[in-house]
Amino acid sequence: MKARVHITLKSGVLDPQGKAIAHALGSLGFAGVDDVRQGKFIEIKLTEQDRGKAEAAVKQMCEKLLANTVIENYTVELVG
Amino acid sequence: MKARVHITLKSGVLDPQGKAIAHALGSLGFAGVDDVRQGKFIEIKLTEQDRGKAEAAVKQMCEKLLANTVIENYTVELVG
Amino acid sequence: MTTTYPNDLMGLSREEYDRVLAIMGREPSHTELGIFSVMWSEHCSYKSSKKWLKTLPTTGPRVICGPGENAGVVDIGEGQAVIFKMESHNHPSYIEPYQGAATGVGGILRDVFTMGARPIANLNALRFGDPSHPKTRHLVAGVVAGIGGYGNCVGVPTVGGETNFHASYNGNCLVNAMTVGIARADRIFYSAAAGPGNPVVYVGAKTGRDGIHGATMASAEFNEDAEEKRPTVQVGDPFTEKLLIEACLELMETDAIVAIQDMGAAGLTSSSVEMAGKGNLGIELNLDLVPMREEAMSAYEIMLSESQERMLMVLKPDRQELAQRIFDKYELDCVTIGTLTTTGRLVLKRNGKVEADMPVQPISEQAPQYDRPHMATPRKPQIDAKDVKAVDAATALTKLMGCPDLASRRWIWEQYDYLVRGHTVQRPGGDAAVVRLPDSQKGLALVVDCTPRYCVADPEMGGMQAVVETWRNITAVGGLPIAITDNMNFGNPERPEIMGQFVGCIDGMRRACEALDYPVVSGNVSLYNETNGQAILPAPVIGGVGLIADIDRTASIGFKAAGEDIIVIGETLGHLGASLYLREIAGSEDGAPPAIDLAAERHNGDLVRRLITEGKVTACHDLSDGGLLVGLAEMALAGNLGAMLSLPNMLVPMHAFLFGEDQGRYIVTTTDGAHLLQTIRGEGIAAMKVGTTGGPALTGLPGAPISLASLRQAHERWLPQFMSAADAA
Amino acid sequence: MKAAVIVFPGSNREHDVVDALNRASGSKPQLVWHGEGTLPKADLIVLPGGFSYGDYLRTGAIAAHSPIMREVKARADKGTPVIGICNGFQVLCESGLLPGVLLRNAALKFICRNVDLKVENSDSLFTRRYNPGDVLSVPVAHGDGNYFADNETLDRLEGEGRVAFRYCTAEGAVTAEGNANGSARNIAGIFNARKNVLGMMPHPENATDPRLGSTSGKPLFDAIAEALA
Ligand SMILES: Nc1ncnc2c1ncn2[C@@H]1O[C@H](COP(=O)(O)OP(=O)(O)O)[C@@H](O)[C@H]1O
Ligand SMILES: [Mg+2]
Repeated sequence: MKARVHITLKSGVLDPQGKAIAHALGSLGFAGVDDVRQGKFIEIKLTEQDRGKAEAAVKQMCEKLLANTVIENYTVELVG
Repeated sequence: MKARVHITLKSGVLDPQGKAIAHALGSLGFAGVDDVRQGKFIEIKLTEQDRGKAEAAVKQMCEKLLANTVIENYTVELVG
Repeated sequence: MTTTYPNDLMGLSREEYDRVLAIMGREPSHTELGIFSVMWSEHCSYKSSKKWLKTLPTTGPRVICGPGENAGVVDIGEGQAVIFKMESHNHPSYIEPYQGAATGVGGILRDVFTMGARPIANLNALRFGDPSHPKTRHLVAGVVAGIGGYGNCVGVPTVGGETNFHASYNGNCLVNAMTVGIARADRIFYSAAAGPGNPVVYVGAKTGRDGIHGATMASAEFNEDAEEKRPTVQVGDPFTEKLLIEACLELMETDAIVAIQDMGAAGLTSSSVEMAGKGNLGIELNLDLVPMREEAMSAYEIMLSESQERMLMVLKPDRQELAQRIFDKYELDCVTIGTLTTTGRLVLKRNGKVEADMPVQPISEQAPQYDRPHMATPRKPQIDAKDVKAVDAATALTKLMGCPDLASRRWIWEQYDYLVRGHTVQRPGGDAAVVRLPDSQKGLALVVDCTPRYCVADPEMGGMQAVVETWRNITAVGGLPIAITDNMNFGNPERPEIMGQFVGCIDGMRRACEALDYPVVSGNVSLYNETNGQAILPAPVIGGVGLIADIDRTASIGFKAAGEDIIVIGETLGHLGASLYLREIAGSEDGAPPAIDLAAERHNGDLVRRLITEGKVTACHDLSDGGLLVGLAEMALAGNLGAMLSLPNMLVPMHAFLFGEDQGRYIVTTTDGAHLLQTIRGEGIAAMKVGTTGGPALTGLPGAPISLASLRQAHERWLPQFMSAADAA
Repeated sequence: MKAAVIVFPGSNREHDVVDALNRASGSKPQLVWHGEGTLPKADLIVLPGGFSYGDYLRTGAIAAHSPIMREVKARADKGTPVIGICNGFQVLCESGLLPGVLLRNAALKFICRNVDLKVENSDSLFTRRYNPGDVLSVPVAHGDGNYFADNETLDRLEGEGRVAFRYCTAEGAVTAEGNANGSARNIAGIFNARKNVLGMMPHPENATDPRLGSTSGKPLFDAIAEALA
């Protein structure tokens, strides 16, 4: 089983990287870029075969380590 | 229109971050984590309304700036 | 009998393949051929350069270990040794600047700590293409971030370096990294294996399919399809390197290690062959035991992988557990993968099958050596200053201080942690970095230098000048230059004019090293730096190390106080050939470079060093790129204090006097100029007073005063402005 | 004084702070490897600078979850002074001992240079040898020093006098120009509510010897040595 975790900054939290990318895209001549936000994408291969258990485990991983819930949101998606 | 871009390391390319995360999950007591790969997730808000044009533009952004195509792959997905 | 050659000779020539057949007495297996191919690559075998490298002076009373080991070792007294080397990562950095530069730093660190040294400083020498070339900005951004990313994380301060721009590097940037470490002189670790039956132990990161054939790639020219040839790029993991440093140094405190060698270019192949070869032994490895991070790797792939952060050791048999315990603490792999044998053969097994069985000695001993045809570079004309456009001093100075080769490198060094470890006495920006030795009044002066425009104009003078400039830079902070490492960056050696540059530079270096008692203790050669037949300006980069007896008796470049006399030591003849003034102001790269009088260099430098250690001068700066006025401006900016100039009678035109690049010169400041002039002249050395410190500007030249503010702006603005478009990339 | 300096895999400024404490107090702090079972008795706990766990995932995140940090929290709760410098500050934030988080520098680049720091509060064990308003020259060396917290937290920190240092200009002006890395309200260092925990991005330990450019950091170590003597 594989989990796909998206970690994104909460709205209102400053995103220096996103801002810089937007700026750089502008100077590269890409017009019409209104906003850029950069987050993380983490893929986890798990031995667990049970979807429910796998999901619960990955959520715990996010709470405990993968996301800093003061500034970040996360979503968990299971594939395979 | 919004684009969701995933940037991941090509297979075979060392992922020190993923390795460290997998290790840390292990020491936090999460068993059954076989592998972790870390990538980037970038959301871009675009003025462009035409799907085809938007997709082409974002792909170009990936080639030119967002992804390091020597070691990274990217996928582009449009929403909204 | 006629030989049938395989379709893919893996970069070997037919003659070289014939030699393989003769050594093997049969056709080599795929793995065996791969091993010959990397071991006989230019990068590993030095087949074009060895003949000439051998002519360099490599011994001296302080030299504990010269070229031939992972790094050079020099005695610095009180039971301590300094260990250092420089290495190039040019090709990888051009393909992937961040990772290429980062892994370059990682590699040179391993060369130094593998010998038992705690790395205490890093330096780097960088050369990029024309600023207007579309790739330049991207390369600068990536290379600098990569060097910082790796060095900052491992906690070794990056204290110095140099950066040039020239169109000849458009398709071939140069990234040379140097590491300096400190060890106990009686605890140096070498790579020669000993003790048949002793275990061969692999430690560090796991092996993947990274950079297979990197050594061969480093020995080939780029052409249009370079993009296609991209092998899997090596990715550095500085965190693992940091642990590897600590684990190795901890194990080195015990008596466990018989021999140790990092896995650099050609990975497990070169480390196992070199260790066994130097010990006159055989080695048998079970490749199934190699820690791997990818599935189904073949013997060939395992042997040729250039995965980073790995080392190979021979341990005493009863110390394996001890090693295991230490590497467990750092959570690194530590696996016995084979044993030393008396057979003199390298035997590799994979999945129960013998994949290679070949004699060790001939791989290195019978490696091809070439005496390539070489053609001397034709002499360039002497340029008469009267034929060079004269521009008013303020305009020329402002332009020079802001030109790509002289503009401030602050944008670069502020991305490097130059302070970690808490011993950096002189930071980037001066003539040489000064690093204090822990628990000691002693210090080291460190510098890298080369002036490629001189080297291309006259290789012999250029090679000599590179050595001399490092010597002068170390002297200018009060250090005693003790030894150098070098990194020879050239084009395709199969072209006689390129080989001629190489031979000329080596000859100049040799003469300088001999005259200055300044031996070469380690180095590296990078050839085939060409794209589409366009060679780089030759760059024999020199890394110099100097000893400082008392860190409270050094000099730095900034003016210290108003009202002090400014004195130029050495002769000013106004040489403009191959100068920056000629290039930036008159638009010509022509002319012979300035000549060097080695006896005068030594005489002048020895005096300057004495004046510094005796506390007779308050600031010191050597004169090089841009000449006298640029040197003065740099001292003024560093001290944030101007000067009133009163130039003596000049025998040469003003622009030649102010911007000529005559060698062997220093500027010093002192509270008692008359007395100092007398002392210097008493030694038979030319000296003149050129002014007095003070005020917010440089005054006394024809025209309006040149304000420090405007000079600072010109000097500081160029690089950040140039790079700002790349900030986010 | 007995100080314990905790060493995580990837810490790299532990010796710098050991030297500074040693010079100030005359006694050499003990280095404690994170994996060693228990934390020894100590009057002061130091989390040094560096790149614990390579700064992978988020700076300080993985170290913050290492078992020894539970012990550090327990001691801090009982009142043992704790100072986290640079990576140590990041670890303190990730572990919840201090509020907020350190984001990537606004200019996105690693930055190593001396910055000017304004002392905001000298009413603590760590800062009592300074006067409020003093301007110090102390080096920074970090890629992720951009302090962030929501406005409510920032207001509370300010209201409770928990801002220790702010980035400023050489003249002491707390302005955008003097802000080295984009930190919210120029914050360079903060205390916990009880003021026995200090986290700061700049490196006072690298500013304790005139030969190395500045002695602005020395009073901090002198104050610690004096208080814990
Ligand atoms: N230009 C040079 N001048 C002097 N010694 C050199 C030079 N180039 C290489 N060497 C020496 O040859 C040996 C092999 O160098 P290299 O292959 O770069 O070592 P490693 O495999 O440890 O990276 C080293 O001892 C190095 O110091
Ligand atoms: Mg080596």
